[in-house]
Amino acid sequence: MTSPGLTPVLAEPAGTDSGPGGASARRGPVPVAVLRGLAGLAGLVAVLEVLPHTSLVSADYLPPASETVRTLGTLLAEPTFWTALGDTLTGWGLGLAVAVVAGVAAGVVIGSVPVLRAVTASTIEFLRPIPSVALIPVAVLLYGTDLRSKLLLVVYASFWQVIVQVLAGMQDVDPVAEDTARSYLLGTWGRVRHVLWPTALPYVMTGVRLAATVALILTITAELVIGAPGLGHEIAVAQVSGAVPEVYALVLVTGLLGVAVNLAARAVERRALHWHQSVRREVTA
Amino acid sequence: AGCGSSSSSSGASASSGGGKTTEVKVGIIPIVDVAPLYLGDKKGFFSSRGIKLKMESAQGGAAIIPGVVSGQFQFGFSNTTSLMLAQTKGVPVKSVVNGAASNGKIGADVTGVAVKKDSSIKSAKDLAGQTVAVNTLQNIGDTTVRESVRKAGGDPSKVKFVEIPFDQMPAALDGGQVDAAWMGEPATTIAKGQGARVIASPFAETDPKLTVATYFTSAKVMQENPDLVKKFSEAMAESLTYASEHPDEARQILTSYTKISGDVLDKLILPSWPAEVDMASLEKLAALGEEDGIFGDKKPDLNALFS
Amino acid sequence: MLDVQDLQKIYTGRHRNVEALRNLTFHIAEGELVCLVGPSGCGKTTLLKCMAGLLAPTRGEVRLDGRPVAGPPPGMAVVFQEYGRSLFAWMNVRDNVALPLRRKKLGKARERELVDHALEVVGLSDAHEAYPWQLSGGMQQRVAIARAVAYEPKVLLMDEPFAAVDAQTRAELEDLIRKLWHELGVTVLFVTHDIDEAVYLGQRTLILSKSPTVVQEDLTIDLPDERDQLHTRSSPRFAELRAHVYEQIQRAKHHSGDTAPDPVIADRTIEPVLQKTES
Amino acid sequence: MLDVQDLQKIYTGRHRNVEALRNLTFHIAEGELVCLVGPSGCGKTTLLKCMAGLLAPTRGEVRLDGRPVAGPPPGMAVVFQEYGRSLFAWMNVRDNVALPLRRKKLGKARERELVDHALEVVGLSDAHEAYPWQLSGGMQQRVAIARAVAYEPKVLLMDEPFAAVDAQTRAELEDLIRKLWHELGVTVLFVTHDIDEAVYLGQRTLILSKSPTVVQEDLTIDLPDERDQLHTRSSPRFAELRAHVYEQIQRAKHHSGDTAPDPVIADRTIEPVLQKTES
Amino acid sequence: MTALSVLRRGLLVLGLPAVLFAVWWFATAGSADFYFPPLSTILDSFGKVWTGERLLSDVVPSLLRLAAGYLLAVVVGVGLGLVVGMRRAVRDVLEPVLELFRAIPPPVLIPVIMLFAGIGDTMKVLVIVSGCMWPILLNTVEGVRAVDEVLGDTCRSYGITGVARLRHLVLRAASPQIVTGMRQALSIGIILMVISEMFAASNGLGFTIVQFQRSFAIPEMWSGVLLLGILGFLLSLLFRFAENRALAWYHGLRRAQRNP
Ligand SMILES: Nc1ncnc2c1ncn2[C@@H]1O[C@H](COP(=O)(O)OP(=O)(O)OP(=O)(O)O)[C@@H](O)[C@H]1O
Ligand SMILES: Nc1ncnc2c1ncn2[C@@H]1O[C@H](COP(=O)(O)OP(=O)(O)OP(=O)(O)O)[C@@H](O)[C@H]1O
Ligand SMILES: [Mg+2]
Ligand SMILES: [Mg+2]
Repeated sequence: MTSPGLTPVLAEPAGTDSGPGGASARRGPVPVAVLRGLAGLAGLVAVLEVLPHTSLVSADYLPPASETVRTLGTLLAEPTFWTALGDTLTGWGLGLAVAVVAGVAAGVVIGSVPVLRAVTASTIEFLRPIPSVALIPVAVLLYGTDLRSKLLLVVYASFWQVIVQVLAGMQDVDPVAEDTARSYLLGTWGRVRHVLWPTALPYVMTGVRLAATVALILTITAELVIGAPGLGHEIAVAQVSGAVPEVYALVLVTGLLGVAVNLAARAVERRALHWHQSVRREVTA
Repeated sequence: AGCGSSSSSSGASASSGGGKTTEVKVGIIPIVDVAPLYLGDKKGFFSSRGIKLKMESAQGGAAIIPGVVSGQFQFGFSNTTSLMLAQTKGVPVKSVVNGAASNGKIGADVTGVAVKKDSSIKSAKDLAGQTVAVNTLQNIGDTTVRESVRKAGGDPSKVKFVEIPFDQMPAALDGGQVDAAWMGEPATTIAKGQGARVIASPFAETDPKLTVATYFTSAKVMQENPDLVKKFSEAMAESLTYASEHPDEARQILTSYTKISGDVLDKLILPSWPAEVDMASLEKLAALGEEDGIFGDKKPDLNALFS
Repeated sequence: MLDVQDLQKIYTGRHRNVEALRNLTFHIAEGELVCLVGPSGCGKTTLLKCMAGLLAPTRGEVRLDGRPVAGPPPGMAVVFQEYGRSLFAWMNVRDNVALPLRRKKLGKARERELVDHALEVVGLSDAHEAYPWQLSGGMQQRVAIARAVAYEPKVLLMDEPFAAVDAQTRAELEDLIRKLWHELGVTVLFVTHDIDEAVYLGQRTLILSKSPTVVQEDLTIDLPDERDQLHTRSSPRFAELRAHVYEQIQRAKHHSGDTAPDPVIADRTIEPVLQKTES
Repeated sequence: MLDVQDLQKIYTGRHRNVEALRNLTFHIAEGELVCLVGPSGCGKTTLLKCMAGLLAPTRGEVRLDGRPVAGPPPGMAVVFQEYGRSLFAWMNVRDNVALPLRRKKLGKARERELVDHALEVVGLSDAHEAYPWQLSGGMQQRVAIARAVAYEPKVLLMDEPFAAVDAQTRAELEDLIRKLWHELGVTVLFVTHDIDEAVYLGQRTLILSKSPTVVQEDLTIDLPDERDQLHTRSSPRFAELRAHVYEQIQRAKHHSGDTAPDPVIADRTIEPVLQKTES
Repeated sequence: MTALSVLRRGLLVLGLPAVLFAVWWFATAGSADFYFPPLSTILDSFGKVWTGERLLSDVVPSLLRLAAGYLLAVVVGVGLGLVVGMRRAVRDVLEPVLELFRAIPPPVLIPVIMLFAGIGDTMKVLVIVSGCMWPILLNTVEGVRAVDEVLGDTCRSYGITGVARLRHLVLRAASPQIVTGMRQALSIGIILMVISEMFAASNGLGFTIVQFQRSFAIPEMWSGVLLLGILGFLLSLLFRFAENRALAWYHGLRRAQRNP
């Protein structure tokens, strides 16, 4: 049998292969995106700079961006800031890792066994809305201001984000793909690994992005309320001391952490989901 | 990273209470009132008694009291109304040494009810029918503010209280979201810097010697480690005395655990730090709490709690 | 009416660049019915998408009535090869067919009439309440055809529209397309793999080479305009044309823009050719 | 080997109950190659799914080697009509083909060999790194075929597997299936809409009525075992059989389990019939 | 037959919770721990606390705020998500800013919201929006990005653009993922309802729970937590009901070829 037409073209590296309307994104998509992102942030900074000079709000309570940034500069010079950042990142990273692993594992197991899904549905819905703040006394009771009490809150809150997304994603599998897997006897594990999981992956990515920030939020909140060391604790001290620019500088740091998390997630997504509609449309076409 | 040593090891060493240095965790709120603790720590009053302090600063009682009860912290700092409340509910806590008290200066006490510069409210009497911010409802703030209103001849039942954290009060007051705010330091000083007027000093007006907060421990520690409790109380009493005698040092130590600085630091009003609790003032406070019904149908046992 | 000029399309991917179309130039006059055949993977779908304004060519251009096509032009209907994916899973058959009509604002009654008629001619009157995923492959494909028919387009691009239907239905649908073409004067470009169909249906058959693709032959089908499944297909001329196309397709599997830079021929082969089936 | 007994399948939906299969009974012996034709929507896919153990019948049963089929039995490969959706978008062509082989634990080298061979015979050696969505419809379909071929099944169920490929490739693939069938002794059930194919390919052709579906005819194809695109297709017997099937399919569009309760006929029509194309 | 299936469903829904409650009951039966009272005590106080006028004075206002915040979050999340998901350029510009806001914990965000929205219900509703919005937004963006390209092409070639395209294609195609976001947001909404009522509130479920916690009414506090769980469960039932109607096609499609 002769080979049909498939001629790899190597001569033309940068094609102009974009659909009408989706122009020019090809020529170095990363720098363009970064520039646009920076433009967005610059816009925010401008708004925050101007806002305190209007009558809407007093600069005493919402300092202009320049002052926040200046305060951040002095903060960056202090070693305590870096220790606090380290503490926060540790709690956040560990908590997120545990939540994602547990959420994915539980989600995959529950999602691939219909009976389990039916049995656990009500319990999941019952437990999810229990606010982590209500668990603060429990956490303190069990672990004091230890890292573990931070972890308890972080894991509890972000676990649900992951599991709900995983469950929804596993449900999204194309029946024909599922039938294919079944007819070739892929087995439960094979089906999970090669069919259900890739299908769920876009959902999981969203779940991880949600969980990452929820974990960050809970880490900070736990530090804020319980007093475990970290950025949240620094914020609490600054708040109690009425040091408004410090508060905003620290809040800005948490925000920037969120931006960093998202950048990382997008980078992972470009690799892990390169085959998916959402990514391939933007990368290739 | 994280919290360094695990709580279980420190808890164990604390309760074993040997002759060596024991690490003691104290749950505090990082405010002016706990300055003597830090000062005493710096002066070595604790280490000389074999106590190595570790402050755990939380946002409020919600985190401190469970921590003490469960043994995560050995001591905690709390306002006296909260302690009475805890006791009436059967929380096994016991106050061990004085914490902070009103300085008795009406108009320049540690807490005060502030209003906007151009407010029509001139005295506590005018608070009736107005919205007043307190940091915690059903607690020392609203009971003493009501007392001020009562003493000034107003109707305390007409005051509307809302809960706002101290640090948000200057903004809330300025933005007109509340008519008056019962503030602690440094919020009062900051608000005054922005033109607010202090129209009442509920603590001093309730009792010039009002014991506002004390350090407490759990029944368990009390029972199992009386030696530690004794040493802590002694060291704390010494610190309180030292702080009373050296207000400038106390003011200075604030920079080590808060972010208060500059002008505010200099103008800040300090509480008084007597070494002993004032039982009479506590009885008055308890009576006010009962009157406002915050203890339910129970009555705090002040002798069991504070002596 | 439809002018394809020097069209080239290169797909660039992470590890894989494919020159699907090398250099295509042809013209379709208004009201023509042209069939397009070519080896699998030669770029027929790509060409159709470029002509429909759904894909930007790498080089060259498509003109409709003299104006370059930059986006989907109005009055054009496309039946996609991936018929299953081109139906809205959340709409029943009727709504799927009616949706493009909505913006024409024809009025409820006329819309209804068009939809009913279209569903009837493709043989789906019974299934108008069903959802696409409740239909068989061939039925789904017929819904996609009905949608295009109901739309009453001026230009109709069809990508292997009868691939999933049975022989009998296929014959009926072929006649339907010819009828529509006659009655409404639609310009039709019809991609097919069925050689009989390619000969039976149109006025011209474009044969593409394998990829990188050029037009290998532009064949005029000189059968009488009045066609009929039984007689046309049994005419000697039909057999000749059929055999010729078959031969060209076999050639196309080896011929490409690389192998033979021969000029595009617009001839009509006259010599009798070998027949595939003997009677 | 494959026994279909009294098979009935009713799809129940919210507004729509469809009796896709009314009452099917037939038998396929080990190593047979049987073609299945029937009007669009008559239930061929449904039947295949029931036989593959992917769909539970409403009544009746399917037996494989005497054992009732409750789930997908081992050693069976299915090529789905919705070829595009049956490929995994997240795997390249090679992985798609290799995946079912994994659990056979044949060793890396053998697996590689099988995949390479399968891709070569369907003409996709060049595309093994590509992802399914980078391929044309016909190429996708060939990947699905390659997957089944590489799997070396004992039973092969194919649902219109050549619908999207060109005539030349189709002929090659037909010969490929016959070759596999000869060499490996696979039992094949092959759904098609192409009448020539239905006659050319198999030993028997099952013709289904329209829905509610019964077996309308079970036709033995008495062509010599040695077949060849040119000569077989031009033999008079081929033309006769072809004409017969064509006629039956036309009949099937009107005949169903409701209209005619005639017994299943397993005859071989002998009288010559009208030919579709004339030479 | 139907009675049996109802029973089966009931068992599926209530089985595991019943087991968990039984475990809780026996684990805490003789508990003397102040913070972990016996379940019997909690249930006891549940009856006392949440049946009387509190239902009207605390639960209802909370639910109203929750409803307002949630609906607003759906509107904002889906609206913004459509724009951000459909336009690569918009996404590039807005994403960092949105991510920045998303990472700010509500307890520090609330003061800022208070600056602009005061301390009334508006503030609380906005706090709920500020948290609920994100799962909806993110899922909408991803759902919109994942719209099948053949369907997209179909719409374009038939000139289905603008609002019609949004309504008939984008929203519908993305709806399974949007609904997932809304499901996530529901429980987050309840959590934020509690958090928002920790600030400047004088009534509400969250306010009451926090007051119980502060005044060491531990069984009452647990009963409040229990109520939150029950609330979440009931709302999710409501949600499931709505979802089953809105996504009937989707569930039908996904079940299409599964064995009965
Ligand atoms: N999205 C894509 N990305 C990369 N390559 C593509 C893409 N779409 C098509 N191709 C490649 O372009 C070539 C032509 O594909 P096209 O779909 O146009 O072929 P076709 O003529 O329609 O074939 P068939 O008859 O099999 O449908 C093929 O080699 C295919 O691999
Ligand atoms: N999931 C389903 N739900 C409801 N009805 C269905 C479903 N699948 C198929 N049907 C119906 O069953 C009948 C037979 O469908 P089937 O797909 O088996 O036909 P087919 O013979 O394969 O047709 P084609 O040749 O067009 O592929 C059709 O009327 C179809 O509408
Ligand atoms: Mg194609
Ligand atoms: Mg079918």
